[in-house]
Amino acid sequence: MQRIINDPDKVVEDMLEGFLKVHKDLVVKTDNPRTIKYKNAPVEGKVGVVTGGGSGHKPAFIGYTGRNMLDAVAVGEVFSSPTAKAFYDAFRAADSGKGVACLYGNYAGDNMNVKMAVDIAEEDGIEVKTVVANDDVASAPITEREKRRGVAGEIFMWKIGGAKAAKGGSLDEVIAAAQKAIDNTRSVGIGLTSCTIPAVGKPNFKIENGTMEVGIGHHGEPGIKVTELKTADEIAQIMLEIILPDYPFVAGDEVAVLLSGLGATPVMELYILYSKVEALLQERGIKVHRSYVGNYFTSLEMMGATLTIMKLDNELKDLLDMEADSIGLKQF
Amino acid sequence: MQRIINDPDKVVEDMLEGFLKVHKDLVVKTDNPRTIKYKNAPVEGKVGVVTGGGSGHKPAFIGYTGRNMLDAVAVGEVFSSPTAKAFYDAFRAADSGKGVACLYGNYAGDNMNVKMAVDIAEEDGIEVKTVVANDDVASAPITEREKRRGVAGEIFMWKIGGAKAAKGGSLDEVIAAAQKAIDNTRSVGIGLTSCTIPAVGKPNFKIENGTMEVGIGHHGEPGIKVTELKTADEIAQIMLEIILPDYPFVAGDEVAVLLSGLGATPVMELYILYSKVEALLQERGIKVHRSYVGNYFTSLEMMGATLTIMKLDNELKDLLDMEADSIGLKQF
Amino acid sequence: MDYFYNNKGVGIVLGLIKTIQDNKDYLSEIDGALGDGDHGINMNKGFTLCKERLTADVTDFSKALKTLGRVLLMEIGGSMGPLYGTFFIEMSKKCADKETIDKNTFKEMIEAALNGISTLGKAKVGDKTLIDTLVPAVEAYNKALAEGKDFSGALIEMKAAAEKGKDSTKDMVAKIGRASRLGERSRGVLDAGSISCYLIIASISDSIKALLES
Amino acid sequence: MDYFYNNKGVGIVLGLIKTIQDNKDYLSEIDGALGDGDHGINMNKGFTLCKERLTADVTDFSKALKTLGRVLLMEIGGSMGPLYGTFFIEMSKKCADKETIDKNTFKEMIEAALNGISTLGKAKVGDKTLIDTLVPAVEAYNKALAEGKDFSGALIEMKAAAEKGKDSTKDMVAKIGRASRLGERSRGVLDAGSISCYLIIASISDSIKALLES
Ligand SMILES: Nc1ncnc2c1ncn2[C@@H]1O[C@H](COP(=O)(O)OP(=O)(O)O)[C@@H](O)[C@H]1O
Ligand SMILES: Nc1ncnc2c1ncn2[C@@H]1O[C@H](COP(=O)(O)OP(=O)(O)O)[C@@H](O)[C@H]1O
Ligand SMILES: [Mg+2]
Ligand SMILES: [Mg+2]
Ligand SMILES: [Mg+2]
Ligand SMILES: [Mg+2]
Repeated sequence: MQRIINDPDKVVEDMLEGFLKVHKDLVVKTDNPRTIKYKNAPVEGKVGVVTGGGSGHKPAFIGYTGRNMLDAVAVGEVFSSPTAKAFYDAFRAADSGKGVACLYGNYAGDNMNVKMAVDIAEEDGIEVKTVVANDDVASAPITEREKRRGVAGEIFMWKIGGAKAAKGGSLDEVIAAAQKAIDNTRSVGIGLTSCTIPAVGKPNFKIENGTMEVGIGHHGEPGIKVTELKTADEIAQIMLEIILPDYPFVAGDEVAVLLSGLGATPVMELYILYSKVEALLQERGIKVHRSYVGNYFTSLEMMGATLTIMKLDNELKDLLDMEADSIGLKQF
Repeated sequence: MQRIINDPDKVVEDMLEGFLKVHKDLVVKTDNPRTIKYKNAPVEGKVGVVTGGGSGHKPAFIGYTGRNMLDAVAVGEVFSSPTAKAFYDAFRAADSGKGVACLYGNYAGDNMNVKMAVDIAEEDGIEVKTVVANDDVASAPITEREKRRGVAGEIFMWKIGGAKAAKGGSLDEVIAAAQKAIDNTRSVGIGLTSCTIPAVGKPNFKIENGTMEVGIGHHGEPGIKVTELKTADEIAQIMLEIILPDYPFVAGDEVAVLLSGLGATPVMELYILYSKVEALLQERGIKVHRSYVGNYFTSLEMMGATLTIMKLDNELKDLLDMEADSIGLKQF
Repeated sequence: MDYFYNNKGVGIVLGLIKTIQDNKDYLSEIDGALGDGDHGINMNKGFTLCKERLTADVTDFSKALKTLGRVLLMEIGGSMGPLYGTFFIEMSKKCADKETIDKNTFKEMIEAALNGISTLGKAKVGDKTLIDTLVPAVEAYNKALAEGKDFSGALIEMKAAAEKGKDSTKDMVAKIGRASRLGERSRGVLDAGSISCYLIIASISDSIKALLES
Repeated sequence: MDYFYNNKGVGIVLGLIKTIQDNKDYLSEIDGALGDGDHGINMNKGFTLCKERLTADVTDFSKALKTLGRVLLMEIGGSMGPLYGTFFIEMSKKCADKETIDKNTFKEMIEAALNGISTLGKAKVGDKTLIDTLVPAVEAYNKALAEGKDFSGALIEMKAAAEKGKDSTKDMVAKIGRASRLGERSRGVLDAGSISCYLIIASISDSIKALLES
């Protein structure tokens, strides 16, 4: 394990210390060491927007804290849900009295911890509503959509929810916009190598050289199938064949595309892959309104990529195009 | 080799295609497929700022094209200098009649290709002056500074030169500012794993598990020594012991710090490392004015990091703080 | 005796903690086959932290259970935090006001624990989770009581059923959690959570039996 | 004959190209020991591209050299582009206006080539670069001419000296380029550029000799 760390059991604490030093102009700590917030949160008169998740996905989750984005984030161990307390403290940090939208991903741990946090918040008079991202097409068939995980599509959900809140939307409006964003979004991942959780010390799954895992999850969860490693053009094709029919996306649609590396894949390759993705979309008459290519939602040092497509309508376009200032997403 | 590519000999072409699609609001192509430019270049009345270098360092080099940053960039093969023609075409693309500052790194190939390009440009009446970055302390002793390579310190050189040009500086003033920036800058890298050039197909050097290469170059050039893999805190100490005495940086100094991952090291670890770097600087009475932590100058999928420190004076502070809009560096 | 004193039961929780600490690597290894290989780490972190919090003023079994549950719930996160956190908090609630704990109190405790964990996690028998250990364990305990067995006897039945339940996960296909993505590939290996649950039940059972016999 | 016709010499360049293509992997492998393992790739790319550019209207040796030099200089980049680009362009300049090329013209050609490459790259003998092949090769050729040897005889001397020069890099410590960082660690392996330079000299020498004898 080639890692630049101190104590493998303390990577999250140590990371947060550095993170808060570097980004003090944008993000500050709260009284809970596992909850951070936008320096101006709670923003007067604005619905609070909150998420939380396991660590190891930089810039997600904490890197999306900022102006017109997330107000507070609960921080978990590597690949492990934050505590109920961290979520609860994020609600407190984000609430200006207008209520809190908790926009998180569909993982068992997150579901349970959010649920308990919402219960406590309710007792305290903080109104919290939730949207659960389930954009990962490969994680369950469409007939069991409630089982699907949230992956990089969460970024679109945060962007839309954050923008709606910034525009003065009520809690219900923010929830509706974020829900629409994720309902309109589909993702699929492909994995080329595994990764090592520092505290575990060895890779917890294996992808043979020369093969790839189609539909891999953000923690290395097995995908739909293992195939030989294809070319970038073929991979683009495979990913779109999984995503496009699932919504479905059709000719005339305008979409936003996010192609995120999983960590160790050189960004050069993401551009190569993107080029074909856009070409194939164009062939089908689907127009790319905005694209994001880079390391937006990683899985430690996995090689591979997640492709995320969100169908846009006028409201979503408007919200997506809005300025945003966060570490992971800056738009002016 | 777990790569998302098509033809390994065409990765740069394929990458550029995707890059230009994604960033069309900022970067456009020129008539030379290996030269790209800021969409508003040449900027009327402004000195042109240009660089060029091998590919595989995303977001460097092309990712620093943009407003108040680079006007045009020559693109080489992976880890290999661009052609003289690409540099020449970058000069043409950037020149508004005020001359061009070519700010590049000290590599044999780049030196030769820039020299030839400058010669041709001169014949055509384009005035070009150069600054050669040599911030990599480990690449030669201080007594042979002319042999030292340029590494991530180039980003500071571009930022400062780009800002000076944007403020209306003359060619000589831009050159002087960029030269001061790099003269005030020192870097050192540590490598934890090697990387594979797509066209070569296998790693061209090896770092044993459990060891690290102190002073590694941006293409895996051997460093000062190979030691056992240390903790993040120890690595911070080692890096600073190489950098600080070389300039030297002393109590009372204000500095900018850039800590870049080499590609595959999870960003989490960079924050862990940064935290100790800042603490050690503070101990010595050195104040961090601005810090940049992330994948700013990578080497394909190498694990490791480069630490870069620039000593600031009022002019440099002013220029560093100026707004900038590029893919790799956005500051508002 | 067919009961034990609440204020003599802190050792039961200490035993639990030691059991988890001793099995840290084993649990992670098992989790590595179907999950992400961190079950031992997650469990160890929570139970070890609890040990630090078990200060001198925690003198009752019920309080020790509450401390453990609270630490898991509040400070551990993941799935195990809320699931086992709820488990121990529910147990503690049912004996908080008792001076002594007999077999009927213990029945209420484990039923509440099972109920809490099921409501929260929504897993069912056959899903290949810790529920496959817990449900048969509680059923066996209740059955033993119905048959007139004493506290110790019922604990023996409970432990044996937990072990069988744990072993039953081997042939199951995971239907919940990350392993469910594996489908048929998840068959043939034990579920990590069903093992930690067995270890917990076995440890509690052994500790109480020792108390009853002392 | 002790000269050959410029318009019969395109094959010399084709032979060069084939030599580099045939040795692509070998050159990269050698470069991998001290450099970044791409020397064969860089060379092969440039020389192969040149082959595509050698259209029907390129009928002279001097024009073929110019095409090769131009392609390397303009389209290859790295160090090899400018260095070998200059090398071939300088060679071509010295025979551009000649109908025939004799041993004295060839002397001017290789001297100009050496001069161009030295001025640009600033490497010296002993730095462990292609200069360690080129300098002795040119010296040996000139010496042979001074001793009154004929064209073929001088070419033989040139090739032999180039080979010795190449072999001499084995015991050197690199002083220039990326390998210089290795210091003492660079001793004991041949320099990749010195090999490609030897292959080029050997190929030219053999091709011209064949022309002279035909
Ligand atoms: N909804 C659930 N109900 C009950 N047990 C569950 C549930 N989800 C997961 N588990 C148990 O959790 C175990 C995994 O725990 P652990 O590895 O610590 O967490 P994670 O899966 O978040 O890495 C599984 O082996 C399974 O027994
Ligand atoms: N300044 C120089 N002068 C002459 N030859 C050089 C010089 N620098 C490097 N070389 C030669 O270049 C060779 C390496 O070429 P290549 O691998 O293609 O380029 P790069 O080093 O950019 O990867 C070395 O083996 C050496 O012989
Ligand atoms: Mg986990
Ligand atoms: Mg090279
Ligand atoms: Mg697990
Ligand atoms: Mg090389």
